[in-house]
Amino acid sequence: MSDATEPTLRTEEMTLNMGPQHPSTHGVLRFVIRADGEVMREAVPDVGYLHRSIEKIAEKVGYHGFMPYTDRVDYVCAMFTNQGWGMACEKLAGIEVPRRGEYCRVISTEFNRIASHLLTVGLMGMDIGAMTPFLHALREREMINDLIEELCGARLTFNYMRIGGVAWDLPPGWREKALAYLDHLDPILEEYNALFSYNKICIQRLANVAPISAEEAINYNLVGPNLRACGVKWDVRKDMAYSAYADFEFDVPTGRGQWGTIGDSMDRYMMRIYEMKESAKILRQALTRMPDGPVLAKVVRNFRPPAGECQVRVESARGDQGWYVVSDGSGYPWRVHVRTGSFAAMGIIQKLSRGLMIADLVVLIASLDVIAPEIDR
Amino acid sequence: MQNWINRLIAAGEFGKNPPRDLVYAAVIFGLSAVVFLGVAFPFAGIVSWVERRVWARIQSRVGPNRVGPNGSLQWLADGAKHVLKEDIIPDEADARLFKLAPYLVVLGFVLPWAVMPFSSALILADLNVGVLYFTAITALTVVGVLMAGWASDNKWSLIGGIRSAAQIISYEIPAGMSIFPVVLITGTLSMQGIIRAQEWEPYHWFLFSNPFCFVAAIVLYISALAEGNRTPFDLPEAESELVAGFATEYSGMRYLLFFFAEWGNMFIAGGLITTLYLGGWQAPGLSASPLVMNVLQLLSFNIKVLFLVFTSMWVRATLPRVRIDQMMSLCWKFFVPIAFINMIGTAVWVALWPDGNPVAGYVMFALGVAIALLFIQRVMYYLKRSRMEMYLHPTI
Amino acid sequence: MEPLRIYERLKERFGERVLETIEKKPDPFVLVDPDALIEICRYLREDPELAMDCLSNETGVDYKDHVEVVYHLFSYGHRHGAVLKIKLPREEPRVATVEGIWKSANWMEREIFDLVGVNFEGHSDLRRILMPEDWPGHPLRKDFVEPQEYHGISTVRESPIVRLDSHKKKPA
Amino acid sequence: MPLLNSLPDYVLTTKTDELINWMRKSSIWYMLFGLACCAIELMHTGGPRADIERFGATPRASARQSDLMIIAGTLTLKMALRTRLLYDQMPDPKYVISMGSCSNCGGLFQLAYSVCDGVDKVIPVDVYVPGCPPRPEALTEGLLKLQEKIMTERWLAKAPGANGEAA
Repeated sequence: MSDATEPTLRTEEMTLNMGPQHPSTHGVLRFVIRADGEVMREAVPDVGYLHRSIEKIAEKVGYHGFMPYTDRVDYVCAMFTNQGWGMACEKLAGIEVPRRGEYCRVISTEFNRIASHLLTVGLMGMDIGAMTPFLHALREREMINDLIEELCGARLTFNYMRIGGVAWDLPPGWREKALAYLDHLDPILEEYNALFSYNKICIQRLANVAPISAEEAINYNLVGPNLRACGVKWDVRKDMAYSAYADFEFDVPTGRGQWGTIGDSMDRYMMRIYEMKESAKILRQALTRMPDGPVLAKVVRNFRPPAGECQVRVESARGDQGWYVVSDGSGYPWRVHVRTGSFAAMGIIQKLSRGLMIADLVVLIASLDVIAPEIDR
Repeated sequence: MQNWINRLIAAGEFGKNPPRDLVYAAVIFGLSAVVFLGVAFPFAGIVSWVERRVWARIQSRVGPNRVGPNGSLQWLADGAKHVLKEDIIPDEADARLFKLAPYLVVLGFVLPWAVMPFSSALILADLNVGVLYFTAITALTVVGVLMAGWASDNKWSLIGGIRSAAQIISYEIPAGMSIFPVVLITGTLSMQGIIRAQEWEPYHWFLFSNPFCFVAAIVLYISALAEGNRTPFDLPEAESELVAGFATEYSGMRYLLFFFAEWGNMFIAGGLITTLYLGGWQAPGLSASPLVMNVLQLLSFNIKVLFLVFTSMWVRATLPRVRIDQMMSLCWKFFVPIAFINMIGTAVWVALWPDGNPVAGYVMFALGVAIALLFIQRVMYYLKRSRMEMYLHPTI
Repeated sequence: MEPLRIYERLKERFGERVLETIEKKPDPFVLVDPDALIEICRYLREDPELAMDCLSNETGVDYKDHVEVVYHLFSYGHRHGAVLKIKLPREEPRVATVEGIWKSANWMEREIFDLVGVNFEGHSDLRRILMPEDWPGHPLRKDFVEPQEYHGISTVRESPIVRLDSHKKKPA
Repeated sequence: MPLLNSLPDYVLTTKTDELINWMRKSSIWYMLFGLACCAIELMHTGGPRADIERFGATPRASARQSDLMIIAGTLTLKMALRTRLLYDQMPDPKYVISMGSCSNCGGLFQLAYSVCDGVDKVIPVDVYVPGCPPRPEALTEGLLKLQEKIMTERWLAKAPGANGEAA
């Protein structure tokens, strides 16, 4: 059955299964890849391997009891999910958080943002074959973990915030340690750049891989660093200033495409490095301008917000996190939904993967910074 | 050893009495096996331990340090564990090829030891086509790797195998071309002959004999990294992309063979470069006793080789991995033309100065030292700064 | 533009098909006719003064007598947002997909289909997303009962205290 | 599993066992199998401060080459079937450490509809490490406990209680 139009050398498509256990899928994701040799036709994501029904549990455990579960929505930066849940409940019940409480929130979340971004850039290193940047990032993370552990007693799942503020004030001497760490961070980031970010091979691997245009990013609802890398100057902290962010001066870095096109993987990667620097800036201001006062507003133990619904948006390390809470006036929320950055980012992978190489898919996943629990919840 | 066998043959012992000759042959084979197992595998194992320790140090960790003094017997535990582990042959695999593949890889790793010139006397067989034999035998690895990738019936393995084949065959060309300058200068293919044409002083090494050789040595080193599947060219076993590449389905003893071949190949590639460009076993003539001289030569050779091995570990711990198309374009667009230019340039050089240009050696050596010093200065800068920061930090 | 102002505009434009505006604090929302959803969404996106270019959230809520689908829209150009809601019957809820207007709806609608059980007509790839393909029911429905067993794995775990007690009782 | 239960114990067999066990415990290669929150602590355990490679434990990406499976995190029902498959792919002798409350018993997520309450419903577990998530030090302790357990195994010598009349 030879057709004149048919090419003489026919290649067969190969279907590859990547995951759920695969070193570079950052948790348990699965991709079904249709590939022609090294070039992919399409990578279809299959998620849900870490669906822990957190939204359903919220309906069973009540408002205060749900706080530890929010840690598990995004374990790499659990402070933000804590804060999102706290803010949603406060908005429903109209609770005002004390000024010092807001500052504590800002400080803890910004430290957590640095820790999260360190892991992201480190994992990017690991995914393209450089183990050393990853382990150096872990080394820096350990120090932040120490600081946060001193603050709230946990290294990873903090449960630090409460509805109406935070659980504990800063311990004595913590401020100085935190400031000393920030002095340590800046040269380390420079060293990190010299080791990895500005490495020629790294730039070659990342630049021009899977660029996203600004319209496409908005259409697919990309958020946070991924959106900013496409050149959209939008940061919830700046544009819809919540908590105490209106008090601080910081820049919103956007992708400029100095290594390739705007919105490519290199831009998305560098966005994390820039944001760490901005976070350090915010932290310095917050730590020096800390007001006095209580950290926790008076909230009844039997918390029953009036019936109603609200959505709050928090700028987490993985971008704008939307907490949608419906209350029916009882002690248990009627419905909780959290819209996360990774979920949206996963949706775009299928489209971006067309025509990429298998090695680029790994870069794409790492640069979008997807985390399995945030997708599946 | 070669001399000993030659003597046996010359004495007319062979061929007289077939049954006894078989015994002799068996003894010789047995001895070679002992030599290979006793030299090649421990070398590979120790290199693997050194690699893990060096790597850990660069990553500010400790590395294996519980088994034996400083963990130096780690490779023995790893090896013995793998021997005793279950050996799985997947149902869908092509069992015969699956079993054969590791042996081919090991063959490609063990046979080059026959022409490895450890000192003026310590060489199993000083073939007059030593270099040719070397390049031919090491290419056996690619057959094994491709076979492993195909027979595993796992698509990740297949991609790994194909990548490896493409990579090794491509980089054979610049590697082979980079051997030619030395052959042109010396006019011999024997390993010992090439070493004897150099002297122990660095400026008499072929590395510095002319600018083309200098570039050729670097091309050869990078090609050797690529042929040994080392970072930044470790695409065939790219952990984050292909799980474990061609070795994904291998377990137990068979995986161990791949594992040791990988580290052994580093030593072998180092040995080739040392022989060709770094003066081989040449050592300063401190003593007239041949025994002492041989020990010195052994030290000299091993230090040079281990330095190259250490450099490749360093590179591995620092650099990310390139993509397959970038790797190919690096080979075909840059290395192959450069290697050809080196070859032609050296030919012209040899035509101009048949006995070598003495001034060039000193000038190139000075240049090399300058480059090394610049590099060390840069390393020291970062080393000092990061040390200082770590020390000042309150929470560590 | 304030959300309430947007809802007024919608009411002016679509009249009857915008059912009611609920000005409850903290987030007011507008209830629209499911049949007119696509038209309203297209208007919201394409009107230059509204330009809701981002569907920031879409989720389903089960209220024992009906199911609601909530659309949180946002405009990056004008920095304003709106909340749209549709009411659907609890048995076999169906609504047209907004995937053609906002691409991000693709995965969110798959999630709603999976967890709440709303069918989106015209969706390009309506499969279960989080739960396994062979999972019974829609977990975020209020009347969902957890199955006792999945592929031979029991989903109940007896309390270790019960086991300890039974051990104590045995000799007696 | 005792191989030669019919023979009496000799010094040779027990010493060989010790040697085998010592080699096995000194080179436990674990599979990179991060499921949830504990995966981050698992990374930290391999990281600079709690460097688990000191004990000869290195991460491997392929199940075929690993001796130890660290179940780090919540095991959902969808993943449970895969975990079983991966466990079957590992060559003997293989060990499992259940890391964290979720994989020990379901932990916080016992309330959930989609979570397998405890990994021991799917595969046998050697060491349970409590915590949510356990600190890297706790996981290191778990590894040391596993090493102790490996040292008590009998391969050639009689297993205790495996004499002829024991039944």
